[in-house]
Amino acid sequence: MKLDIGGEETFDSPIERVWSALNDPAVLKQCIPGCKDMITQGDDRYKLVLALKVASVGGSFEGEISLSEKTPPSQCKIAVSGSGSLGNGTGIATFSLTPQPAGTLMRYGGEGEIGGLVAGVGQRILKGVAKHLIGQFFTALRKQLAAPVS
Amino acid sequence: MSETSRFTFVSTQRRVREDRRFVVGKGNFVADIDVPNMKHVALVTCPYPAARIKSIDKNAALAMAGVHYVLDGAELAQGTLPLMTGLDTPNVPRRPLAVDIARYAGEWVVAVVADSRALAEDAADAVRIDYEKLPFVLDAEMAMEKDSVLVHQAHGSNVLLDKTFTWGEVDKDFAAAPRHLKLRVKWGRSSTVPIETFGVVTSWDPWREILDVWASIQMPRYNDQIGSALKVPVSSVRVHYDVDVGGSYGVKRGIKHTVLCGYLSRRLGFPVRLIEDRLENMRGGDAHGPERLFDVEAAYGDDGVIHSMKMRALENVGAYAGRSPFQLGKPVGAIVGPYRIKSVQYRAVAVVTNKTTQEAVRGFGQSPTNVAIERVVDEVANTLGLDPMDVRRRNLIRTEDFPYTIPSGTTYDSGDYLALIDKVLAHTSYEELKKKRDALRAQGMLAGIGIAAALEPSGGNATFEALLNPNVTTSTFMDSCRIAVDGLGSITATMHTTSSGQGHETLVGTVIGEVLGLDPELVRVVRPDSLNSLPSGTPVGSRMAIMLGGAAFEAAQKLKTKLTAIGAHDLGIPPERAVYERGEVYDRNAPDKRIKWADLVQIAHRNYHRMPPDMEPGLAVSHVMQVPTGGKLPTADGRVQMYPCTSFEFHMILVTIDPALGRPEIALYRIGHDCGTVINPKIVRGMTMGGIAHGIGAALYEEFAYDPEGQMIAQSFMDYLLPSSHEVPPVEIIHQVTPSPNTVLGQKGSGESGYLGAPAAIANAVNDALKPLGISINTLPLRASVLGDMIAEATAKKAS
Amino acid sequence: MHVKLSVNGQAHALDVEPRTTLLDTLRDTLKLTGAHAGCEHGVCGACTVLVDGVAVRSCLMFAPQAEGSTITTVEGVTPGPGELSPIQDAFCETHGMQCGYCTPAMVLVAHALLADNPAPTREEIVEAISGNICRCTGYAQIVEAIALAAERLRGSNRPVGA
Amino acid sequence: MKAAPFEYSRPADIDEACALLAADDGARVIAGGQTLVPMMAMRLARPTRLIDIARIAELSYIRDDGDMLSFGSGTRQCLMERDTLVRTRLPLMACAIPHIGHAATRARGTIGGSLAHADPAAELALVAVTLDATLHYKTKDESGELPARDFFIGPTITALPMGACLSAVRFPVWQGKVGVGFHEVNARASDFAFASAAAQVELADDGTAKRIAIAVGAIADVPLRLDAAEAQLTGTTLSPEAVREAVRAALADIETVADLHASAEYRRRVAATLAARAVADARAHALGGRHAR
Repeated sequence: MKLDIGGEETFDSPIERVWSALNDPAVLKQCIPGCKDMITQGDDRYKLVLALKVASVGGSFEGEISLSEKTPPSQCKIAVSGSGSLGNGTGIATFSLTPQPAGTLMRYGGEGEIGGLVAGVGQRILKGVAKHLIGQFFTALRKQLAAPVS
Repeated sequence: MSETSRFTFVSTQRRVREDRRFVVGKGNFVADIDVPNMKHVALVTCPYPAARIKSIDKNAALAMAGVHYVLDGAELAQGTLPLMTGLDTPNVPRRPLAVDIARYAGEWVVAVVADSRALAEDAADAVRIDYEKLPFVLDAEMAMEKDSVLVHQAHGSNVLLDKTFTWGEVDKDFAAAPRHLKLRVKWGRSSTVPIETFGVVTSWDPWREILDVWASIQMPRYNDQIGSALKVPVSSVRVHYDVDVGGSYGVKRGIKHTVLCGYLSRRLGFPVRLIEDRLENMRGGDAHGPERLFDVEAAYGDDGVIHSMKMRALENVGAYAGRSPFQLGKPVGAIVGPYRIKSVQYRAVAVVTNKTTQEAVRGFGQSPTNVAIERVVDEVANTLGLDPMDVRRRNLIRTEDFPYTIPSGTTYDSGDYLALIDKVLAHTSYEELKKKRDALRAQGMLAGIGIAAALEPSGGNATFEALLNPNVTTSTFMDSCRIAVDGLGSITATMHTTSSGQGHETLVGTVIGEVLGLDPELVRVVRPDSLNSLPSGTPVGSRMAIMLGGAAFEAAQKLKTKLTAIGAHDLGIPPERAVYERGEVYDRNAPDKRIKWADLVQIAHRNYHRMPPDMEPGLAVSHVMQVPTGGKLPTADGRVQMYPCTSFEFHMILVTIDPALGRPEIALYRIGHDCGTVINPKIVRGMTMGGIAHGIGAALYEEFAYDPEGQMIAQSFMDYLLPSSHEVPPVEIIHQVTPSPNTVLGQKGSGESGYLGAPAAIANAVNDALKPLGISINTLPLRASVLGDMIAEATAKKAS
Repeated sequence: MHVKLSVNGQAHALDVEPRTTLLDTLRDTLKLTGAHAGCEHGVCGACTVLVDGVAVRSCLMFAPQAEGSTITTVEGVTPGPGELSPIQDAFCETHGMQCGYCTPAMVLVAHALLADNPAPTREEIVEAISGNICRCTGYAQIVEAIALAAERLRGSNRPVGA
Repeated sequence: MKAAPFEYSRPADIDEACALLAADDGARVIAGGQTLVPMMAMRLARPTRLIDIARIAELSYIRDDGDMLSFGSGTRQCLMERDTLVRTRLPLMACAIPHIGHAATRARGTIGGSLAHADPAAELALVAVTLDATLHYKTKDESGELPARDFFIGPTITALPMGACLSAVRFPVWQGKVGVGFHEVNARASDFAFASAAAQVELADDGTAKRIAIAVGAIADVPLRLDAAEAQLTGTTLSPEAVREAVRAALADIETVADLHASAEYRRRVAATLAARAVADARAHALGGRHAR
């Protein structure tokens, strides 16, 4: 099934800080729900190992994440794909950052697709769960941004 | 049933002998078969609607304790031949495991063998397959387009079959008719979905060179197909027919499962078992049913008389074709339904798409076709402002018209459609029903009456094969029965196929008992294995009452004749003077001169000197039955006698819909049913009720729905909705018996009854309910949400 | 792991993996094959058995969860070799089945219902079997079987299950 | 469909259960298992350990606490279904329970299990939100409670902290002229609802609504209270037009979900209808009628 991904998030941090966080594999690893490992494969390309868990539902995934079409510090495209015991998924989203008086506004939009087992038996709740996972990502990102720069 | 007096046992309310073992849980289902040292198979399926298999990493799975083997499609293809298909489509090969390319989400790619099913599933999880996603097509009309993605590149097109038949002067009749209408009807992809999934156990004995097969099967020529695909003589395949099948209604055809297991057990040297789990069954069991798009045109007069019809039926068969495209062929034998339509043009199109493969479903394409026909009849009435009941009366074939030959060449055997309709209406007044409907409407409910008249062609032959594939020359389709009386006089009859709930043992016992005038309970009925069997089909095509019943009848007649001859000889009278009655033979002229059963048996078994000269000793007879009226191939213009018998059913129902919710509820259900002589009333009633329930499912709830990305999203019973006891209303059946002249007892088929008219009646009722809003729907299943949205929109439009 | 089960009045001490369902334990370990797997996700009801007298889906219970409970399967309500309970006999009388796959579960549901409610209405019977899918019969003859059994049991003074 | 391997523990009390939960972050509590086991069978859920709380006696009770009715989290739905206290003091729950699955699943399913799985269509979750139930939990180190409105976060997602086990659920009992209404629509009687609605009202002596709670389920990620409608209708006579208007307005901006069985628009529209019907039933019930199931 297809998922529309899109929304707006605001951050207290300045645009450069948000930009660098989003381009930092160490930060991404902390923010991507269930991310166990992120192994660099090339420029802005990483292998992902996920152990995803939402309430009782969970499974392991292997996949890839890549960043492209970068226009620092405001625009970038993120592509994620993975497959595992629960099924498979891909997602491509573009985000743009705009400086705000008290931080940064992020607009993002794109499309995801989920197939395999969860699509076959769990469509009823899949969108809600996906939304929650995206929310988790931003919650974690905020936490990372709030942490002192290492 | 006024005809019962003709019979002693037939048509009487007798118990069904199979039931005793089922109520105590002692059925012999395939999952109950326990073969020593048996291992278990689980499957790895493709998650994408189309994908190239780039690599398969089996190492992690093979390294697990208790795992014996991981089989891929390439190896299996080396060792086996492709599965049999019906059409000549050599570039659309079908195999148990995908080779190079997987063509639907859920297709089997790898089979894992382990000590237990749980371990096999653990190992299946550990198999890593690298795929390259490929473009796919799901929609049948899109698949027909020239620039469509191809499901099978080598075939060059997605069209497997596109054949147009013209029977009669269609153009002339259309030109002459003052009125025409066009209608598009969609039948959603559903199936029979038995509660028992498909299962198979195979065991190869290399010293005897025999493959033993126990399967939950309902498949003609099953052993032939196993032998062919595994490249062993069919005499090396021993299919055990004494396996109880937990429901089938057409779909239990697991040939791919069997070839897979047969290969594995030969390769590995131990028995293997594959019992589909529900997910495997739903997505990759290749047991989906028709998904059909009808475009129908009718030419008719101001009086509602339909003169001619054009129908295009477009079938989305899924990724591979077994026999499923033939489901476009069977309806040719009843293409005008119960109506006197003079001419017909029929275009049958089958396309492949990236969906799960289909199998035969109850009615073999007839029920969807009946929806199309019956919707057209209702629309004819609508356009003329006539009552649909009146329009039917004007078009129905009359009893004096029988035998009646329809434009496509089949002769309907017998019927009295109007009489049965009158019986139903005498039971439940149509005028009262209309008043009830109108009263509900006055209270703000949507309410509609649905009527449907439908035929059940029965006694199945395979003529549709030759009709759709001229290279097929199959013209016979047999069933057999053997009767042996042992040395102490007990009777044992054999039947030579599995059974899936139709009560065949009871059928055989009843018919033999009737002919021999002996209590049917005295007749033991067994099912030997395929190596001990006479040629037989299976309970497909609503044929067993006619074919197995016929074979049992004829075999019993042979036995009776032999007993009479023995008796006459022993009594020293000419055979024509001897009378057989209830196991004894007496002299017509001196009824006290009689010889008893035990003595007849004694003579046949041990006193050859008292036998008529040259007569075989013993009391063993058999009969191989050919389909009555069968045996001819189609003419050049595609006319052919299809099934020998046509049962008739007339449904009249009342449906209510709360306009705010859109959920249809069946408030009243009446059916008139005529399947000729009823052999066992309890069985026929059950079949009809079950068929109606199945029809309710297809009309309202059941669909193997796909999302636009090619995922089948009704894989569990939480999304594929089978009717429960709440969804099936009380049904009253009004019986009529119009015997068939083509069968031994006047019987016709009833295995598909109810199902053939229920969806049409429901579709008509829902449309009648929607009529005051000026809207209509011709897409099944009729989901509450879709109806609710339509009703809301129409209501808003009306208000504004 | 070690699990003690009481099935049809007999105590069993078994060694099973915790993940083994009660259904698989009954079928594979105890060879009580009257309970059937239909969907294995708790919808079809073919696996129904009685746990402490109440109809329960045995596919939705792992064997260790059943420890200490009294389990009754269709084999346990069958009076003896070749004998039928009044409920089983009523199913035969009305032909409340076809393929027989859902039948043992239906019989058990009927036993539980009639033990609780000796004179159920049609609606109560329909409700009681609504969790058990039968694909063959359209339910009419099953409902009739249970009503017939109830009627006969009321007239016989015989306790349900005897 | 065989579950992935796991370990099994049957703790004697909730403290032991919490200790076991804390020791293994792959562990899950199982009570009736009617939601969890199907997920395990499909291998959507793969807990490393099941902690079976079904036999913990201290978790199975229905207790009258005066202005509250308290349930142990492990109380089975079939016991609630037959309980006189539930029928007399929480008639809304009594209306809702027969809609949960089938008798055979209610025989095993528990109140805590249903709530913890947070299915957006779950009847008990809807009742908990309607009545402002409080969910009590324990972890290895602490006890806590969450109001139902904060407990449900998304489909299958709750605010329950890691390692927590629900211990009790407490429902306020309304006094006075109280009436309830519960409606749901689904394809088949026992399926997950497309939309559901619950209402409870307390009428003043003059027949106006002194207090009213309305909530809808199955249409969004969590059960939703229709606060705006409640505010609007309090103090009124609950005329059908006013109720219809109020619930429709309250649902207008809610993002509803769509699936194979029901469109988002259908859910919004039908939820409004059901909510209005539930309020009408509640009013009639409070005026002395029987509550409809």
